Amino acid sequence: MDKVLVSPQEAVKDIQDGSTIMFGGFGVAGIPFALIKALYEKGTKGITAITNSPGGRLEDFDLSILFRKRQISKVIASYPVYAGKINAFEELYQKSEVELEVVPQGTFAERIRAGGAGIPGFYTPTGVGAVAGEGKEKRIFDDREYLLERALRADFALIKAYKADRMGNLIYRMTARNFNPVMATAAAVTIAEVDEIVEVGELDPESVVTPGIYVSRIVKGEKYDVGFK
Amino acid sequence: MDKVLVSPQEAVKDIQDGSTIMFGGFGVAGIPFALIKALYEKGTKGITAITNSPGGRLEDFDLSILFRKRQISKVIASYPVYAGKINAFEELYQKSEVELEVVPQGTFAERIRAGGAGIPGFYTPTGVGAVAGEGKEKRIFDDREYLLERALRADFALIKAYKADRMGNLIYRMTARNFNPVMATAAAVTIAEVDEIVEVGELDPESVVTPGIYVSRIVKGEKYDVGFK
Amino acid sequence: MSGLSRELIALRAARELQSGQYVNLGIGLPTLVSNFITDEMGVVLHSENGALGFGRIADEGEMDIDLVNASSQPLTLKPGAAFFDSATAFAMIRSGRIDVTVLGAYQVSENGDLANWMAPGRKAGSIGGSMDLVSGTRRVIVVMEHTTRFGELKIVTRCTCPLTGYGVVNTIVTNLAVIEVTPEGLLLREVAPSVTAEDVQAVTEPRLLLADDLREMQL
Amino acid sequence: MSGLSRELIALRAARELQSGQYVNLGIGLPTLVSNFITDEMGVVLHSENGALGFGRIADEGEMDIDLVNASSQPLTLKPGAAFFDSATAFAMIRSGRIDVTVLGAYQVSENGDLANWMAPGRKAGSIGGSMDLVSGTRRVIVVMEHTTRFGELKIVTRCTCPLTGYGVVNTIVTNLAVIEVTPEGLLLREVAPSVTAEDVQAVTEPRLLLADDLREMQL
Repeated sequence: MDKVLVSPQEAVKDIQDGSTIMFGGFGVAGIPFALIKALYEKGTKGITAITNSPGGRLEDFDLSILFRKRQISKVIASYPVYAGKINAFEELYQKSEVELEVVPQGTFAERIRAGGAGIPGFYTPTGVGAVAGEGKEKRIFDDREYLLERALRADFALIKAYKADRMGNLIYRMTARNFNPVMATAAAVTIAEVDEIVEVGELDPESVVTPGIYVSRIVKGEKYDVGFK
Repeated sequence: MDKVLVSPQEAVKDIQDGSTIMFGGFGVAGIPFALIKALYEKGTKGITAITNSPGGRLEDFDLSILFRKRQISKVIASYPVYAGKINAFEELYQKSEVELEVVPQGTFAERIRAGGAGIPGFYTPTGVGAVAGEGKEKRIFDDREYLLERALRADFALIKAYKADRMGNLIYRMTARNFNPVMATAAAVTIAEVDEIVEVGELDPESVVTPGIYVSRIVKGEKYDVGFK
Repeated sequence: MSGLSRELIALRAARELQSGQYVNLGIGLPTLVSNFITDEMGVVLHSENGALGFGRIADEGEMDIDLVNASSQPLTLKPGAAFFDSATAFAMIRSGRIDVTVLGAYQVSENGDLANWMAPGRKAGSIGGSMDLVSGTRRVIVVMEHTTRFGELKIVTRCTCPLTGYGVVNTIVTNLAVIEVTPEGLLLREVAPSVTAEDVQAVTEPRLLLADDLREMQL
Repeated sequence: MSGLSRELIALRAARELQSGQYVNLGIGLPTLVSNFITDEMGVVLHSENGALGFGRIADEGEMDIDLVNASSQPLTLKPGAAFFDSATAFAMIRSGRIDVTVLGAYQVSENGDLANWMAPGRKAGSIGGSMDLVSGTRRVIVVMEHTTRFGELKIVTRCTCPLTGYGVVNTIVTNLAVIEVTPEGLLLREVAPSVTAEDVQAVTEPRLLLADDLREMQL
């Protein structure tokens, strides 16, 4: 069972127009730069992107490059825009060239977790009485009001991990973990970009964060100098 | 922030009659033997026990000792009885001296996970059309039928881990992990029995399974020769 | 006409597994299947108490109370294993990540209903992981003795024990036969050595369909 | 009358924290609070991108792109830290494990309504973790400049921006004052050095109640 592919290009070659794709990462950490670049080169269009923050902090490397090429038609996100800066997403959004569903971050994470756990819907207290609760089905349990939220799933999850073994077991590095492990569980095909590929048996079974059962394809990314400072 | 107590007796001394208690462990692995013994000695009665399997495989050490002393009045469990053997729970159950709610194991785990995640209820496909679904509220999402299940929480969780640091960060050992990490999240007071207590900073932050935020009290257990073979 | 030993039932069930599959083995007879999965098969075993990648049952000297399967039998590990908690173990099951589960049964009905958690006449039963497994797994293989030790039929027209799931069983492997559950009914695909189709029908309540390529099991 | 610097607002907010508390710091000004939490305080910081136990903002030479807070600022770690995924980070928040959250705001109303995710006049906003935080956390402290840089009031009778949560704010720390949200209304507890209660009222829309022990902030 060897899930390692030779290149990011090979890993994304069957991602068709109109696909729903989860992209891991949060701010600057844990973003699959090589897979995003490969998808940019392939030119897949009409993407529904499920991602916490649709780029802008590292705009030559993150999802901004897909927005500039108009590859994304809808975004489901928690943190789409930044204070004091217009990102590539917002430029399109102001022109109504991309749709947006903005979701509280905990609800966003839990909807993805539910999608990967075979749970079609759940109730949460978050967003009751706020704009996030408008139009949502409400229900009272033990005298408190909750909103019904639905699971999120995707055709593909493009995630970033630190190390993989050839069976797809993954570990992450510090806060680059963020949404990557939950997204890994919630897509039909999960593609992991990693800094290092090790042989089966080299990862400690106690410390594996994403078991290989969730991972379909593994590629080694390049080291990017994204100019973080 | 030092959560280490000197003895199992001190750790359970405020567990009142009528408490709802989660007990970690599955079969023979990951059972908090020292905490169970301390609770036996304290004599707390009228306990509602939430546990995957209410003992019997190691009957001089597991929950069997609490059933023999009639300390438990209700059990919520997934695997209460064994083939070919009557355990201490079933002896009482046959005499109607203890109540039982039997739950599919995945639903049991997910109800506890929901209890620890601020989710009051969720939908699951498990049990539809089977006896576990009788009397439950049903709902259709995308043409498939699901059951509404409610979260489980407890006053106390008595769990077993391998190592703790003094802030309550925990790691486990192999399949002794089982229900312990989810139960740790779902109780007002979580008490962890561990094989070894280490100083703060000695556990790898990447490998911590239960962050200390979930753990109120830590005690070192004895080594038990339970005669496993 | 006793047919296969328990070990040979497990061996025959193991032959149903394919490279790349993630497989869960239920409590009891199904756990024996792990002894017949070779490294070359490329099958990864899942245990609902929180492990992927375990191997055969451990020998006397290898036993560790912290490394057991859902039946509390001591396990061995293979390279590439991973541990996780029970909620994660069932998240994998419910979301359809387990390709095959091998389960025991009290009864299986003509349309694939499974009853395996409440023994006839007992006041309490243990559901364990089986309801989640039949609900979430792509293929359900039942392994069991064809009848009870008192000779009662276990492959029946309609289950009398409480159900674990309805219409969930795909394949039945017993000491006498391999039977496929099809929309048309139960299809007899293989018989054990020195067992005939008539022998199998005699201890099976519903009418069996005979496969065009009905043959003797290769063990 | 400019009152406290951003650093001093953060310092004053840090004084609200107590030993043994788990605390989440929101994006922007609240992240500065981490620079005023000493080891002796016994406070553990939580970040919604998956960390417990971080320290002050990292200096130039210590920066690592994989160790950042929710504002993408580089962090340092303290002994006893733990990493986890985003779903776990919010499970902690929703279930009430976070004792205190410190958040920024566009507007806070007389009854503690908070508006902090959609800037006035902008077409899109970022909810981030703030709706979960105000819903799940025991105590919500808002830190902000008392007015916008154009002089518009931010402590208002009723929020005009979309709400993050209603009746959720407990305490407001600004460059001018410390104000408690009480059932009777906004209670002025402290004023910044060389700022009077009248000065604060002049830039606060609702009528302020004056604490019996109203005093100057100790910094």
